[in-house]
Amino acid sequence: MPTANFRPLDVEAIRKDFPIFASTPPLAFLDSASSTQTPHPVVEAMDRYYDTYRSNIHRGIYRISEEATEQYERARQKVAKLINAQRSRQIIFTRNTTESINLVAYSWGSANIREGDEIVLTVLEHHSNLVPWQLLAQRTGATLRFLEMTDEGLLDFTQLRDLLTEKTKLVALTHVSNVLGTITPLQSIIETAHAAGAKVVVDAAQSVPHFRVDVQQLDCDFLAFSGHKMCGPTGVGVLYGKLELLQEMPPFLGGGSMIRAVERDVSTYADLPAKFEAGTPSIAEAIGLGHAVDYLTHAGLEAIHVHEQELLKYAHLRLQDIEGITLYGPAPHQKAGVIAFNIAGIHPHDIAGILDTQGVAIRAGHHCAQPLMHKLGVIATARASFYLYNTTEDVERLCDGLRKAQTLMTRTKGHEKPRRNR
Amino acid sequence: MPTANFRPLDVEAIRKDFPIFASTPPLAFLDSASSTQTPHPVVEAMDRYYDTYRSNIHRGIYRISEEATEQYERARQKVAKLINAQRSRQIIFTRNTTESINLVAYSWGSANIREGDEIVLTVLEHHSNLVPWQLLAQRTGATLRFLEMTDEGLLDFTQLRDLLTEKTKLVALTHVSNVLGTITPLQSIIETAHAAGAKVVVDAAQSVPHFRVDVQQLDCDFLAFSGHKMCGPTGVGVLYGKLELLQEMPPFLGGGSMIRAVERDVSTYADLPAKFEAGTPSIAEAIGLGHAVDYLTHAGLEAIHVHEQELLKYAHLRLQDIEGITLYGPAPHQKAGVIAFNIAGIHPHDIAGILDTQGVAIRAGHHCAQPLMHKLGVIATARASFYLYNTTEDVERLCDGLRKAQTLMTRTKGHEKPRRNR
Amino acid sequence: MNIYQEELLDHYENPSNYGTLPKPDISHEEDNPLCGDRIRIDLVVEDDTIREIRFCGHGCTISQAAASMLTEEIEGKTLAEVKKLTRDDILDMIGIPLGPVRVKCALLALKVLKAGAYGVQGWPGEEDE
Amino acid sequence: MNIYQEELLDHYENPSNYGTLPKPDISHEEDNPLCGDRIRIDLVVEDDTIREIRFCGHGCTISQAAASMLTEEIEGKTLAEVKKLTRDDILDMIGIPLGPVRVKCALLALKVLKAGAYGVQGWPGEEDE
Ligand SMILES: Cc1ncc(COP(=O)(O)O)c(C=O)c1O
Ligand SMILES: Cc1ncc(COP(=O)(O)O)c(C=O)c1O
Repeated sequence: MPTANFRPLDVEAIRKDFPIFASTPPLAFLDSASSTQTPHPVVEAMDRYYDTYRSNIHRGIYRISEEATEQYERARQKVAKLINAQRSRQIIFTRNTTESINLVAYSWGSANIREGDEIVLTVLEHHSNLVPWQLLAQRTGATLRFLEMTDEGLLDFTQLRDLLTEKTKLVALTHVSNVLGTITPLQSIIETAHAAGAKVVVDAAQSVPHFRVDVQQLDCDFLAFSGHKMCGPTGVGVLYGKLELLQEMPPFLGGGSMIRAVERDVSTYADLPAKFEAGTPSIAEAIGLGHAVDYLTHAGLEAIHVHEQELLKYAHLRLQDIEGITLYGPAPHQKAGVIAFNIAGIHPHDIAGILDTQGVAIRAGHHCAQPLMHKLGVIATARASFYLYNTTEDVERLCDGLRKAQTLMTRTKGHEKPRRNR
Repeated sequence: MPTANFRPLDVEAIRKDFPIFASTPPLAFLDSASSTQTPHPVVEAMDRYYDTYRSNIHRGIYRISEEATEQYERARQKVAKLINAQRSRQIIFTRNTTESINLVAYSWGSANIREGDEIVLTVLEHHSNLVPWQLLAQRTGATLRFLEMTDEGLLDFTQLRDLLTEKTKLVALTHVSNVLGTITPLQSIIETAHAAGAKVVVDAAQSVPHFRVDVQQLDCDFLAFSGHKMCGPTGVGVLYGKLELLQEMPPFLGGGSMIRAVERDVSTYADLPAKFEAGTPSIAEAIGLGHAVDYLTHAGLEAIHVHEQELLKYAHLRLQDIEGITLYGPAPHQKAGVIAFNIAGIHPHDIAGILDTQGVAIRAGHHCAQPLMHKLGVIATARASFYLYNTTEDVERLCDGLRKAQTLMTRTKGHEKPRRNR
Repeated sequence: MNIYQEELLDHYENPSNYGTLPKPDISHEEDNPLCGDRIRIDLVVEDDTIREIRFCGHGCTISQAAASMLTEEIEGKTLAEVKKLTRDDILDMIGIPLGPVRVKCALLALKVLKAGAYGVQGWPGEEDE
Repeated sequence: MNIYQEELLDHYENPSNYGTLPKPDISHEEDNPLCGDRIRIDLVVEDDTIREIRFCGHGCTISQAAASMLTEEIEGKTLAEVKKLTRDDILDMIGIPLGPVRVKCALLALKVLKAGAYGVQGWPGEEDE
């Protein structure tokens, strides 16, 4: 319950900023963990760019280009402030979390990882925080090791000290599991990893959008997230890094804007953040992301977190009533607003398909987390996830839809048709 | 003069699609080679995505996600058709030309370039088609060699055969110089390179937006361009590649969507184009680009080319009257709608700054082509460039502005102030 | 119209030709990387004609029902005929409109069958669009 | 207001302290990667105080005039005072509003001076915003 000194969300007012909820009945959109809706002020800010100061940044000596440059850099400042980065040049704009992590794997990884080194991951990781390290390991001869989870879906922190050896150069882990919702004990893990001499990359795709993340307090070395999961547009993501690390790292993508001087055979590279932003960046998208940060900050990240927690508790309660349901992951207070589940005898695809006919949008599949699926012993799950615009009404419609699916899919039980049996 | 069977541009009507030209006097926007304006139908298509079917693609089993997937894939088909690619899966969506070229340099390059190999570039290249190859050469021990240009700013085609040896694995060159406007003799170069056993990467950032490019006719191996230079949004670019090459290439970025199956230590990769589109792509932007292709196709690429040629000839004529002006590059009929120039005694930055006060937007600087600047023996130039929405009126205003700059900057000639002289 | 119509559910719950063959001439298996649905098809082929067929696997209603329908369709057909089957033939069998994700589910069995019929090496790959 | 006002043009056309010093205690040179403007500053320093100063280079009105103004400003100042100069001090000297690209031109001389005064290694780098 909200007791701290913040304004609770005015969900009714918020929903008016999202045209997609204007239909009757409104879409029950429960797939924000995949990509969120985008509020009107964000779309409007991008339209303003396209309609009134459309131009490239950084090199234009005319008014609209200067305006574009200023708005683009202002977005960087807003993002820096959101996660409490010391300097805005520690914010690199990428396409998405995936590119941010690959940037670290290619640039920092190639310069720092050698044959025999070890990289510690967790069983919770999204493919985007796993495959880049597999590729790096293949390029360098390093080895991947995995932190397991307990039966409740929490990371098995006790194992960590055993996993960390003098060979460990890097720990890469998610802040919030996109399947189980598990909030990982990042602070302790980072301290332990640093004590062992390892750097830490945080996949914050599911945390930065939902509660306050402070990179200075966490003391993480790198942190990655996506604009499209936090009310921003598609096409823009963020990499935060510690200043010394980013400064020392070799470039990743080569091209315009990331250079200081280019000779035919060799170039010197620009200062941060330009060094890592080769070519024309996602200008409209970064500006949009800046406005998404404004939007979330105005609503209040504390209020958003509390709202999601309430929905989560409510949903856990209501879903437990559904016959044959299995809920995966820890108890509500240990997780963020994501619920993975299965219903006995119904394939998750069919659950999602039937819910769709009821105007309820959820995800079904492996959620880009196949190692976790193996661990859970399933091939796929259904998943509902919440954001600031969701209501208990959405939860009710989810539950109604699930009951409907059960009725539909079990309607012929016992009417086996021998013609098909051989 | 337009004689072929196409409708000439209705520039008046076209300009109405660009809100930025609605002011009086309208902005004389002469920097489309850097980034073009974006017409209303493109912005509207993206707004429609954000307002009515905002969701992630490929894995959503609900209506709006299916709609997003369909629109995203339809954009791919439109782009494939525009450049006459055999299959739409040969179209990879990236952020921009720069990322497209880096993708080839990392993926194809790492698999195919060895120590001692040679990569042939030209002196015309934009940094985005130079620095990625420098980085590849540094990683592999390959060597870069350069095709020079003649005094008129044309590629010295006679040198090519000498440059191509059995060591040459790759020729990477631009289709149109972003500084001189030079249209390179791509067809002959590709034939010659292929005869020597080299693959060819084409930087088509300045060609695809302005005239019809046919990848099957050219027979190029890879071709890269940017959405933001062709009436599309920022944040999306294209890589085209031959099917066998793309299929054989190892992945570049690792993450969600580009996998077939992920184990803890090793993954198998998805079919094209997904293999090269890790993570959530630029969905709105690709959809916007699809509509930009519609827009350009509807206006007619032949008509656009003829219109730009007319402006170019007109501008050459009028600019030659300006005292002390130097125009760089070949004659109008050998180039695309780009004019680089300098005016004796005025730094290009100052030219651009003064033109800005007159509502004329041009670029000044090295245009991300420092080797070419060295070759021309200058540090920077001014540059005006044209697109379908420009008029002879814009050219007039450019010329008036240049005369104004001359008056301003030479007003104190002969009033030396000894106080400052030491 | 509800996508979970009788016909599909019938095939899902009581699939035709479900199982494996002890000595198949052709056996191929694939999964849909987007969702993990998996199908294996075993064929006994004589004189280029499909004499026996079985499929097994797991997945949603659409992928499993499509596999069941497909096996019914092709029993007794020649491999040449199988190679001519198109995506539209399958979608016609399913008989209800599907979004792009579920289309992939529907086509999984055809993909497996074709890769098997051509031999995975010689298979020309999925048609574009 | 026109950005090419008298004061700036004066400094551009007749720069103060233009040239090089034969035996500088500090000499540093940098360019603006965005446009190729280049400035070198030579200093003779005694008792931590700037006794002589010269700059040379090439570039637009703004970068060259800013360098000229800056050299006038700091002659006779201590290195400690130089280290305290901020971006706003320069923009005040220029006295007219500049967009972000031209701000980089304006600040090039200060950047060169500071990197020289701190020693390039010890230089804390450009301030954020
Ligand atoms: C010839 C050429 N190549 C490459 C690029 C780089 O394009 P982008 O910045 O969109 O990656 C440009 C754009 O300036 C260009 O003109
Ligand atoms: C935990 C986590 N990491 C990484 C990603 C990848 O994000 P993106 O697709 O934006 O690169 C996601 C999104 O699905 C995620 O949930």
